[in-house]
Amino acid sequence: MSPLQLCLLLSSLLFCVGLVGALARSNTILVLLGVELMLNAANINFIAFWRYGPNPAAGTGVLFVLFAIAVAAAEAAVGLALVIAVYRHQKNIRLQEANRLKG
Amino acid sequence: MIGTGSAPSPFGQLSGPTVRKVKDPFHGDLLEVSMGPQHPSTHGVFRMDVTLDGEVIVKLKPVFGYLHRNHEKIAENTSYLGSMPYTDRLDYLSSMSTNWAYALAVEKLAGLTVPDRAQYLRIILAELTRLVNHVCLVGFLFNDLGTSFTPLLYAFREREKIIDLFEALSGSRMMCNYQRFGGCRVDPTPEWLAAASRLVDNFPSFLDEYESMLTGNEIMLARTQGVGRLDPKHAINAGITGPVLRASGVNYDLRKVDGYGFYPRFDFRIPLGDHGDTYDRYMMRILEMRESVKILQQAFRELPAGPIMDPKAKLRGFRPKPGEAYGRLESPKGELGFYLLSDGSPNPYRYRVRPPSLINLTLLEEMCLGHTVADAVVILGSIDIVLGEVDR
Amino acid sequence: MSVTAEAGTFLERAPLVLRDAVVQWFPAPLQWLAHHLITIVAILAVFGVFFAFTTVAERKLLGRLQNRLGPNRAGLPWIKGSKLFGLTQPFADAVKALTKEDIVPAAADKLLHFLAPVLVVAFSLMTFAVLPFGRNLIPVELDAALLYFFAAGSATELAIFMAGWASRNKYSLLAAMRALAQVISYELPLMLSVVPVVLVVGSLSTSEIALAQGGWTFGFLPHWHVFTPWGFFGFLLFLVAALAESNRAPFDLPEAESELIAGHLTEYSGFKYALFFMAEYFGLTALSGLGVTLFLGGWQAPFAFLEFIPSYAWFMLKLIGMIGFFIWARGTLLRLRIDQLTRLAWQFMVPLALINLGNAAFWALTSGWSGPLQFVRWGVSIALVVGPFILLGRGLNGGRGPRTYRYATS
Amino acid sequence: MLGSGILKGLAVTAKNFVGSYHDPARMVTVQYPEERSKLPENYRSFPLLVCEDAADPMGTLRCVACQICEKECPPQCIYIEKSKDKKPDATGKPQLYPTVFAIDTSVCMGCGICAEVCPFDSIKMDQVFEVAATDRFTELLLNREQLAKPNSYYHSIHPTEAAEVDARLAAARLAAEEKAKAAAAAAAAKAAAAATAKPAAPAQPPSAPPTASASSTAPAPGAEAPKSYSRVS
Amino acid sequence: MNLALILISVLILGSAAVALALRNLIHSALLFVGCWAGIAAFYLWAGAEFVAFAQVLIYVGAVSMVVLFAVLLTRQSDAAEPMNPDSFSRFMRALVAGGGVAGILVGAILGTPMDVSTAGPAPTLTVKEIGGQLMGPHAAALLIVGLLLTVALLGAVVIAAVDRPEKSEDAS
Repeated sequence: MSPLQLCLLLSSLLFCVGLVGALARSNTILVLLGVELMLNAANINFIAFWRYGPNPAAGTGVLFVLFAIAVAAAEAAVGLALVIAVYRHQKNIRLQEANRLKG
Repeated sequence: MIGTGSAPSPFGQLSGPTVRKVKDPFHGDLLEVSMGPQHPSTHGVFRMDVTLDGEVIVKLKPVFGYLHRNHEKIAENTSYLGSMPYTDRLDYLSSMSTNWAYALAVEKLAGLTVPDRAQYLRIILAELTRLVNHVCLVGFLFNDLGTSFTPLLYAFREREKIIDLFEALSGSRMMCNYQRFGGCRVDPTPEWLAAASRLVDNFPSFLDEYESMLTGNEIMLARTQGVGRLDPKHAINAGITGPVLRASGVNYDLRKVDGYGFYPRFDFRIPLGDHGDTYDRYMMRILEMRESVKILQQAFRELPAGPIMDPKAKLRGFRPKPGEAYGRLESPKGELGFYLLSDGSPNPYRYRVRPPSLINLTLLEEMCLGHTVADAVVILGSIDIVLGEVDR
Repeated sequence: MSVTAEAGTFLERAPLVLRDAVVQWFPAPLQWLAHHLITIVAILAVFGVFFAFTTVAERKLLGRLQNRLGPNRAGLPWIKGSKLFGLTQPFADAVKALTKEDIVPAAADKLLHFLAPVLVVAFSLMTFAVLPFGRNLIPVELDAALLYFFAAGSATELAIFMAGWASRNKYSLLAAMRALAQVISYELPLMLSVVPVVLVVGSLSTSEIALAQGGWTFGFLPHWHVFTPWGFFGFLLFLVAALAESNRAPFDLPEAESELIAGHLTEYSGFKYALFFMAEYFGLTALSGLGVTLFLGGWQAPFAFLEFIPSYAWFMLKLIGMIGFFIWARGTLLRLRIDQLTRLAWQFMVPLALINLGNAAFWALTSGWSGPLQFVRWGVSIALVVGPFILLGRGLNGGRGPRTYRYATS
Repeated sequence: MLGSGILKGLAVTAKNFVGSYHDPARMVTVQYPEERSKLPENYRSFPLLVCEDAADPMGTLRCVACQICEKECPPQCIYIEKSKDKKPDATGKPQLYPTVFAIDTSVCMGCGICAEVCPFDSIKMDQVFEVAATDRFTELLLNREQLAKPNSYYHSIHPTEAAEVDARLAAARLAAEEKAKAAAAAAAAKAAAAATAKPAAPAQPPSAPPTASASSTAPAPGAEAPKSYSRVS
Repeated sequence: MNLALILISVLILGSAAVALALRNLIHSALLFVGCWAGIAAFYLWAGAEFVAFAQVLIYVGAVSMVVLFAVLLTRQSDAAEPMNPDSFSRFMRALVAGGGVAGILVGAILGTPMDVSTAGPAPTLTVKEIGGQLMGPHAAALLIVGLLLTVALLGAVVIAAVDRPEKSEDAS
């Protein structure tokens, strides 16, 4: 098995772990972290293809990962702010109960 | 420690065996913290039961009594003279003043007069005590504010010099046991007076240095200005006295109001604050120290010669006539009063202390609400309590 | 980094020569490993001893600031009456820490409680890897060294959080929250205060930044960044942020003694406590080293005629100076409150750091100006520093200041 | 400007740092076991019992077991048992003496009231402050043998006060002697008047105290008169 | 070479799986930190130094702090979530969905022939080159990301801010 395939396997398994977490848990923070994991899995793919791709000198994969990390950080900040806001409203952060658009 | 977030049951108190549900104290919006009695900045064995929302105090319950020594009951079973050394242990930072307050009450009870020289000596020692007390308080306050002991050690350096004078005069650094009914115990030597006068003359330069280090410090200003406000109405209602009251702008100083001792002969002013916050309480102490220096300088100038004891005073077999007396003075912490009821026996029938620190402590919660833990510590420090006096 | 210094005096080259000599003893396939191991051992030895003497120096210096003597008793145990100015105090302390009972609270999260001190030391040691201790004397030559430094440094706060949370003590928990708030607030100003240097030098590599500050005007005015308006101001911002980042007074909120007893260290004793203590000083040393590298010319000598003194000696001297300043500040200043701490970061330091970044850009753009234009350049740059500082400082002060008091005479 | 207060503070600590090396008013530390600051004369720690003769401390205690100190002691840490018999003290006058005189120094608070109220100048305050002990029940409970210190020791710790006490005792003794002399003279005159009829042997002069020096003189009976209140006025 | 990768993969996947299964939120947050550190190690292994440090700085240094902060601020929450039948069935469904996706992806990866040179040395990309790329061809993206971050920061502050009446005498 080539290293690229290993990388891709890692990435897809990580994606699925994140997916299961995001679907199975009802705690909003954990769901957010599951989504973060899925983003990270995508980043692994970018790096793997940059590393074993035809044109590593261009560095597009690296740049894309950098942008993705920035966006993920923004997502985490906003997401956790939302979690705190939800908590203020309903005194817990169970996703199933956050079903009203009005407080 | 348990169950802060729980609302009272709508069904009221249920009968039958109650199962006490122990909730994890780490869960819930509010955090209950028991600060003390073993805590670095509760000034002894004082405890604050604090309920925190984040770091903000929503409830504060002062708990004291850990140092209760039965002072008043012991005094009722001891001769009048025998209580004198116990009064040292009330406010152990300013024993000379406490001694004087007790002597004042007994002198009223027994109708003793105090010779002029002793009156001056008492004022000298009381004002030196004020310096000791305030300089300690300011040092501890800065420790509560988070300095690494530097201002405290500077303060203690100066305190040590005054305390050495007390030791040379009375034989003990803190437990002076110096005042007697109708005068003082030991007459200071001229060398002692010269040394004390020198120290007092040098004191303002220490205060200047101290103030230039800390009073204008931006962090100090940010930490103390606007923190722990006490408005004058509240303060008067609660019976707050001393610098804490004057920081709120109320002009009440027993040295002027009662004019006990020879204070009316002295020329000094009473500093008053306008904000009643921690900074004002700090500045009251600094300004009072400057005024005390003035009083001391005048006292050293005018100290008369003569006896230091009322010849009528008896050491052994002291039995005042039946009657009652309340003697009070402006101790460094506020109005310190002794109430005595005599039935003609060698022991007082009733003996009661009005401790200023205890009464000043009653408004701690009002001052702390809405501030953070860090502020509560500072506010407590600015009230100036001594647990020996609070718990008695 | 196998380049041996070809230039310089023997003393200058001595460490590298020594290392290469030792590496020769190893079989060829293991030489790379030996190379790194020797570097690690050297750093551990040098900075371990440095840490030991920093503690005693801090105690003695604080003592003198407070008109005390400081520790002056511990001598050599086998020589009766020897005192050695108390210099062996840290070793006595180490023995004490090692032999003390290690108490773990019953309710504590045992694993995290154990992991926290280990991680905090590991992370704080990792930052040493990219500091240029001398000419060609850098453990790992990294292209993105500064990024590495901050990445490793930011993880220590995580360990502090672990310590505070795992203790299951309310004071520790409050300390953990404070540590988090503090690191979130001060990571940004710290990095923003460093960015101007990166902008002017054009590299993230610490060795290149140190190299770029070489040279003198007229042989005695060194080209250190601290001697430019933006550099001086950036250095001040860096100092404040570094104090906050390394949890030193006046920013020692997580272990605020008068409020939280010992904060996250409340439930630690014995060697674990010593590890935290060690990590604090390692972190302080590393940040001081970074400050020296970025603003104080790194290992460069201050005057041309002093160049014969080896570069690593200069680095160490500057490091000691910075640490001395930190101790001095600790002996003087009061602690901020947590909301004031975060407000200082967001309302004062971040905007100033951003303005300073613009200032550095202006400096870099006008590097070609000469003659009278040079004065314009300095003037504009200083104005860009002082103006915002005064304006924002006034806002931060919020009208607070010394007050005047009235007196009653009756 | 923001920061000026902080800079001022730094300047003050720097000044103190420098001052700690040359200014004795700033560096006040005394390195205790090696260096000791001089104790002031008035310093007091725990009580001691003055005796006249170091060679025979129990025989020459000034204490006459009047138990005033026991009564006045605020924490009641003194315990005295009177003797059944009377023993001649140094002057030869028969006096009671304490068979047990114990002070529990773990209770004693060193207030000095016992020394103040003692009419015989017998109990005085010591200046020993290194009183650490390993057993609080036996080593801190001092009996009369441990409490007894010779007058010369009292002179060494409180010279002014001891000189005054000795002067007072000497004066009292002198007064007593004169009184005795006067009594003797009166007796002699009476005897002479009575003996005009039968001239007899001349009146005997009153016997002088065995030791002449004031410092080792036991209190004459007249010294029992209440002491004036202020000791050092 | 592959051994290191496998070790890193085990670290990443293991910590991620355990983190999502744990009930103690602090533990799972700390395990996530381990997972992110593992991903940074993967980037280092792949030769993307800059990305690795950025990953550590942003995830280990910043995101983890925010997560921990959120966990602590919502402290009451982690006692919740009992293992009831409802959550169990949700878990099973999630597992099926995840397993299905994993199966498809793994099958696709293993079934695709990939003829890339595995022996080639890791490509090096200096910071300067990355900077050049960012300011050159990707300048627009950089600007947009900057804008996005600013907006996100402001938005987060606005969302999480408490609508408490401003206290005028509060020391500010």
